[in-house]
Amino acid sequence: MSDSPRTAVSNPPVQPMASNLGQGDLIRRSATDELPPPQRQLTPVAKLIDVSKCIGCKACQSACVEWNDTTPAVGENVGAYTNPHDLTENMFTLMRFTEWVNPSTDNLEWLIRKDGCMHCADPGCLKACPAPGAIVQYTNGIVDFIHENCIGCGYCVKGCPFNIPRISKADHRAYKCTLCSDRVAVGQGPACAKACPTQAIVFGTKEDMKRHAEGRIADLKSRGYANAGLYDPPGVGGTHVMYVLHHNDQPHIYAGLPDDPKISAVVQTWKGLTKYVGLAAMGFMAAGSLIHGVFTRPNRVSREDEENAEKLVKTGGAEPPPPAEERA
Amino acid sequence: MNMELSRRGFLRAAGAGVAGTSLGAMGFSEAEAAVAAYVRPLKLANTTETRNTCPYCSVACGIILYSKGDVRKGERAEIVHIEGDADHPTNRGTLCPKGAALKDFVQAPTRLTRPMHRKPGSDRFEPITWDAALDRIARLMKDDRDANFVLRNDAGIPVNRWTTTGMLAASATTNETAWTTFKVAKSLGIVGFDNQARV
Amino acid sequence: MTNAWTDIKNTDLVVVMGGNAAEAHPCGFKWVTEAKAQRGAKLIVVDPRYTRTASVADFYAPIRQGTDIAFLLGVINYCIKNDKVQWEYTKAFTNASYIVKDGYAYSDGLFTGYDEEKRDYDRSSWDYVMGEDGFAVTDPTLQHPRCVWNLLKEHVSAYTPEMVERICGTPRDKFLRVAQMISECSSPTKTMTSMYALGWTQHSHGAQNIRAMAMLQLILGNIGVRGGGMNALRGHSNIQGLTDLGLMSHLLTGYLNMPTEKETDFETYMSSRQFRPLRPGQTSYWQNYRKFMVSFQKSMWGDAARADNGWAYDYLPKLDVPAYDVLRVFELMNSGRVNGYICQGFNPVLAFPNRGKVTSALSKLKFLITMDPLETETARFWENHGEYNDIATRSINTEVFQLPTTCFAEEEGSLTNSGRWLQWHWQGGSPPGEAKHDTWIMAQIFLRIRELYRKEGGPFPDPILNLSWNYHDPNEPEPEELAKEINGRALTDLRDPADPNRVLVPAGKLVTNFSQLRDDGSTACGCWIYSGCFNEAGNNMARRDNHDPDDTGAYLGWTFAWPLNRRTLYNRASADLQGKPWDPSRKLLEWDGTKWTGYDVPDIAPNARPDQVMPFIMNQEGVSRLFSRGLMRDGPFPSHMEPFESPVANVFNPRMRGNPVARIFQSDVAQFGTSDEFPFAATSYRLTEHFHYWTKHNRVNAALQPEFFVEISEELAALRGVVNGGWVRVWSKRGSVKAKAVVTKRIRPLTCDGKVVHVVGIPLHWGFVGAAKKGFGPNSLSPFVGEANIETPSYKAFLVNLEPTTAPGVQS
Amino acid sequence: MVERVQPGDTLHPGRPSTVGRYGIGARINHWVTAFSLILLVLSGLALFYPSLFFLTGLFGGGQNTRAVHPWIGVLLFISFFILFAQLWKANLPRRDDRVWLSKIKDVIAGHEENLPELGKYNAGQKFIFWGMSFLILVLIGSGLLIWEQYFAPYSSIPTRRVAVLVHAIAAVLIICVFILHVYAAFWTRGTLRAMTRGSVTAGWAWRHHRKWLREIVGQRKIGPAE
Repeated sequence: MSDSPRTAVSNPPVQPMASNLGQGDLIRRSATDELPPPQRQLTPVAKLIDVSKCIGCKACQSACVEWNDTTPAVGENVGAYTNPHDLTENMFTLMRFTEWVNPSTDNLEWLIRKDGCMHCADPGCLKACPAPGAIVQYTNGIVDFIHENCIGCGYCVKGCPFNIPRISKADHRAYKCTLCSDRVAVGQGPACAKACPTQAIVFGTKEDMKRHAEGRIADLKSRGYANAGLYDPPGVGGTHVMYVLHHNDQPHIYAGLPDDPKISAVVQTWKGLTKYVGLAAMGFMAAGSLIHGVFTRPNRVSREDEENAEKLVKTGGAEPPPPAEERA
Repeated sequence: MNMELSRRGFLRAAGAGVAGTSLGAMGFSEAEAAVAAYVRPLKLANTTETRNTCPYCSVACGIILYSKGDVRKGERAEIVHIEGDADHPTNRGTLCPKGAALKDFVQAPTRLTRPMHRKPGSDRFEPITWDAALDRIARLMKDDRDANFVLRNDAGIPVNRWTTTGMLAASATTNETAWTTFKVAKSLGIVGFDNQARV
Repeated sequence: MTNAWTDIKNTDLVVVMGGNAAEAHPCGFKWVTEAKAQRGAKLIVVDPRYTRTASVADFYAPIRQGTDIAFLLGVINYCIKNDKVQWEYTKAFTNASYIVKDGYAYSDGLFTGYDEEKRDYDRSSWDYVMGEDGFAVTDPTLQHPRCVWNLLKEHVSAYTPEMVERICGTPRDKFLRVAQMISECSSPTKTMTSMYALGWTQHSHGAQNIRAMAMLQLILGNIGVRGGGMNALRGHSNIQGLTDLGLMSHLLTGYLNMPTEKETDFETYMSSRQFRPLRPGQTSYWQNYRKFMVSFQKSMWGDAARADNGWAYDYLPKLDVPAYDVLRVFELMNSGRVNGYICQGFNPVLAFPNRGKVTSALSKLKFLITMDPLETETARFWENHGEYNDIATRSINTEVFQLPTTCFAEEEGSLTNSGRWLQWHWQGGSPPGEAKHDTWIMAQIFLRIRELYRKEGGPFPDPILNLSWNYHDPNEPEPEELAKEINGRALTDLRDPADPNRVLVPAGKLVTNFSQLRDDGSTACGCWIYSGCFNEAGNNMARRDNHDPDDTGAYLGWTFAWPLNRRTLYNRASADLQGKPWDPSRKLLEWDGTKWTGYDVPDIAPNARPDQVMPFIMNQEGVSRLFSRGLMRDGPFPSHMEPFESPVANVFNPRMRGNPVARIFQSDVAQFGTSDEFPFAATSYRLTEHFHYWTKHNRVNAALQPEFFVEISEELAALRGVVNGGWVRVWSKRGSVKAKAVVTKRIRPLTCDGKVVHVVGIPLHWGFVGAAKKGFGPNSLSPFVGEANIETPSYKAFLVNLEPTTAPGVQS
Repeated sequence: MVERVQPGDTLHPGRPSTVGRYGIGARINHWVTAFSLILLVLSGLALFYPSLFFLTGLFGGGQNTRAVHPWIGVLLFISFFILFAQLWKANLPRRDDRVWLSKIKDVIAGHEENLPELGKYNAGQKFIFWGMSFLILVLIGSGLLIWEQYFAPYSSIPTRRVAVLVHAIAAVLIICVFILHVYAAFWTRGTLRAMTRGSVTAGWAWRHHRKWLREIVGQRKIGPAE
């Protein structure tokens, strides 16, 4: 039986429904060392973006804005189709257009990639975040920002290997794609996936998405894209937003998609080694002083010192003679 | 380490219950206040669904209007969200960038809300009541028809056409509206009658 | 569209030419990507630009705008030369075997009978040889030198790959690749679909563009089959509906024609509409014309339409010209011969060519009435917006009424999509402020005028006073009662002709469909092709059963498709002369020995024998026309014609400018530019982020594509010193605009007839009101000339010049 | 020759005699710097160690902490470098410093008698002075780079990643220096009054900075008795 158009399975409910994602579904929580283990394991979900099916219509951007009630500004044309020109706190996803001439065929290929949060299995933003509970990861793989807890420090920006989070100048909180956690929580797919006219964006369990991708990749190979493949970068433990690329051997041609993304070593050091060495150093310093204080008498001015001083004051500096070192 | 513990730990280290109280006075409990992690509640809860069709291109995608209030119950209804209808055979719930943003067409700041009138030579629109506008329009149209209606051509054949007033019909109106418009325009004898089909 | 959007998934090859489906119809285009993903279908795009559609195509070939006929005749030539023809289909279902009169000939780019003075053809010789039996003479063996097939073969022989490259600028190898891929679809088990739009219609030879592809589809046997057809994507949500309902100067509802002065009375009018079959045993369905016409008159004027007054024939205006199309009306307006104008949901200031002329014409009106949910440039044409609308407000004496209407979300009714589906929708929101339904406004205007005629009298008030207006609330007719009026009802008991005692439809009841209409005044029907949309079974347009047995894509239970809920036109052609499907895996209909059965409503009498009655029942021939006789003004076959403004001369006849029979007004001739003054070939188009001039009012779409721009190649940018994202001035003989420059690899210069042709792309979504940045449209530049047969303005091919400039300065 | 005595270092004969060490301005700057540093340490640690995040409560929550930390940094930078301008000359290294360092064991053990006579500052104090100066420069520099609210757009993300690491390391070091400084001040009794009252006893000066005392006396810089 053929795989019919992967559109929304159903329309969203209008009756009140309890959210299916809560505290008990957290597998990671920013700046929280001892998180109680999740009460259950949800099936990992994923959004699959088939770049070879994408027509760059921006329905995903439109649907994202409408669903999340954001207000991207009306900018200007700077000689490109990419509008707004970058992700913003009001634009969680963005079509990035690249005109690429394939050196092997000399044919123009218009590479259009939907940029946005990749929902890494090992999220750099969450690792970098200093605010407890500002970034959470659910057992289904969704990485979500809890704005109430965000302090706007921008550490997530430095932690992210894909340059996704944006800090709002208005409320100083970080924003990015939530994978429509509020829709997923009631059994719906993300707004962008529902809207996508050609179903280049599909959503489901990560397993299904991988299977669907296999079919797409086979089709692409049959059309001469020998290097077609699935982008699910292991460097970040895999992602819950994956791409089907016709040229999976060179992801960077798709508007700088990282070839092998991983959390920067610098960030790792900062959040790892530095913490412990730092703690040790400061501890050593404090302890050292304490011990010294205990084992050596305080350095007091002696009566002798005072008398010598008073003498000196009276004699106006004639006596006593300067010490040996000075003469030598 | 749990927040509560770490805090007590600190207070002991600081060795001052005093510190405790003074810190509390400085909104110390804030850090614990915002620990709850939760997703946004579904905004469509308790809205009314209405099946409609996208008014843009002629693919005619099925859409669902989500409104606060129900016109069928005689209530005032405000559209709060519009989304593709997954039951529709053609679009299967999908929408293009225009269809997906239909709510902002309905709520556009440049939606017209009252009849306006521009007097000859004026540099502005001024509000006018429906009655005044319609009476004036009827008068202008009848006077023009009376003055310029062609009853017969040179050969004396009845031709009954009105060429001095024309009309363009909207190809985004419903068939029912179009039929009404058709009846009015053709019965008045208007021949300069067209729609977007040519454009 | 001959087929439905959902049927495209059944195709093997999609040819997008004269359109940009992915850009303009993304959700319909879904079925192309489905066909690719599920059937392994291929997608070909032939376009001057590498479009969004091209970005997912299997093969892209460039072409110079306005030269599609040469390309398509080239493909037909290739198919004939390489014997890639669906012979059985072509012989049986087209007029290939018909013998053509001796008078007919073609040379130097012109057909016989051309009169340069009249800019028209004497078409009498473009016809079949008729036999004594009164039927057209045919030669099924196709041996006769004057049979259509041999004339076609000869006609297209000039369009060799070399000639195609010379005219279209399409590299020979790319053309051959496309021709080869298309020709594969001559197999009965391979189908191709053609998806086109305004890229074909908006030329002075638009209809012939489409005919050329239709002919190709016919010889490949792709009309009437699943995954095939000629699919006009169409623009607005109800453009199909308004055309079906005849809201045009030369039409009545259901493609009945407005009378002309020559048709002095009803019988004269009918005499030229007998539609006698041209071959034995053929249906020629238009023989029922009289039934539809009489029923239409009855629905308009009820009892006032009687046999003794020719069914109120005189109530209809008679045309002295082929049509008072928009171009003619604005020409008249500009010469001061139009006083009043009503724009219902229409924005001519941005929609019609030669904006300067349009604005000057509107300025000469006594009164202008606009009805729209949104602000329009037209309602404010008199308002000065600096460079964007530099106009002397005080000097304009037009009285303007701007009437606020509801939008889709605030009204109920049906829209007809390009697949001919009449889909009912419901009201979900309350109108803002004092906004009113268009129906209410039209009713108010009518009732007030009728009242004035009752009181004051006036010239020929009869059609107004007698217009049937029996609505529950005359002030605002309800959608459902209007729909019933369109469907039609019995005025007296309709009895079975075979058995007079049997009442088929009791008086007052709705007719089931147009088969029950009569020409004796006993039935009324607003629009015969829509009959069946709302009958005693209820509102069929509101049906929502989306089951699709065997995944054919037919969805017979979903809303209503005209005619008779038929989803694929000419569907009988999906089976051979024995009634067996050409492709069993794509069965649509099948002859079971006594009747037609299958997935769709047969487009033929259910008991019409496959070996006797041919599929194209709307034609007198019963077959389709490769040779269209005298039915089109500009030729029985398509032939290469250049745009009126072309960078190169017509290779067949350098003296010939544009379409030799297209109407040109004297005042516009002076406004045609030449390639030495305007070296670049411009074309206009839509962007996926916007819909015409509506979505610029919408903050979301305004953010997705904020500002007016033009697209040019890197080569042209270098030539003119234009930087990407910088300002350029683009001007034609008719106007000048300023735009941001998008310098792209997606447009490449073409070499035509040895000359380098640079293409300038101009999208059409900006104006001076709304949320997006102020801007201009291509209609400030495009020429005021229409298509030879139906006067569609030529937006797709004209000449401009271009230079770097600075940002527009706005005074107000 | 390097100046050992600074303007304002004056002798006040009396019982006991005292020596002015810091003017009022210097003392204010010192304490502003000191308190800024303490606040920076608290807010900084809160944003560095999750287990200390609750410290943001001291500043009225995470958002406020994030907002105020950089401003305090700017304040510290300004106040410290006014101090720097006043003290840098007296902190230039001298030959004595090497001798002093070579006898560091005696320093730690408090055997002052074995140490050379010193000017206004000993090598330890100089180390703290220059250490602070250097680290504060590093902190303000890296701090500006990662000041999201105003300076994010002016550097690349990789640069900011390095900056945030450098900032953390520098912070750890300055805290160590700070601990040393505070402890030394406590351990060396009679020192604190230099930063409170601004003067030290002649005896204290004789014990720790004899050469400095001699010079003051030698130059007859006598102020009013206390």
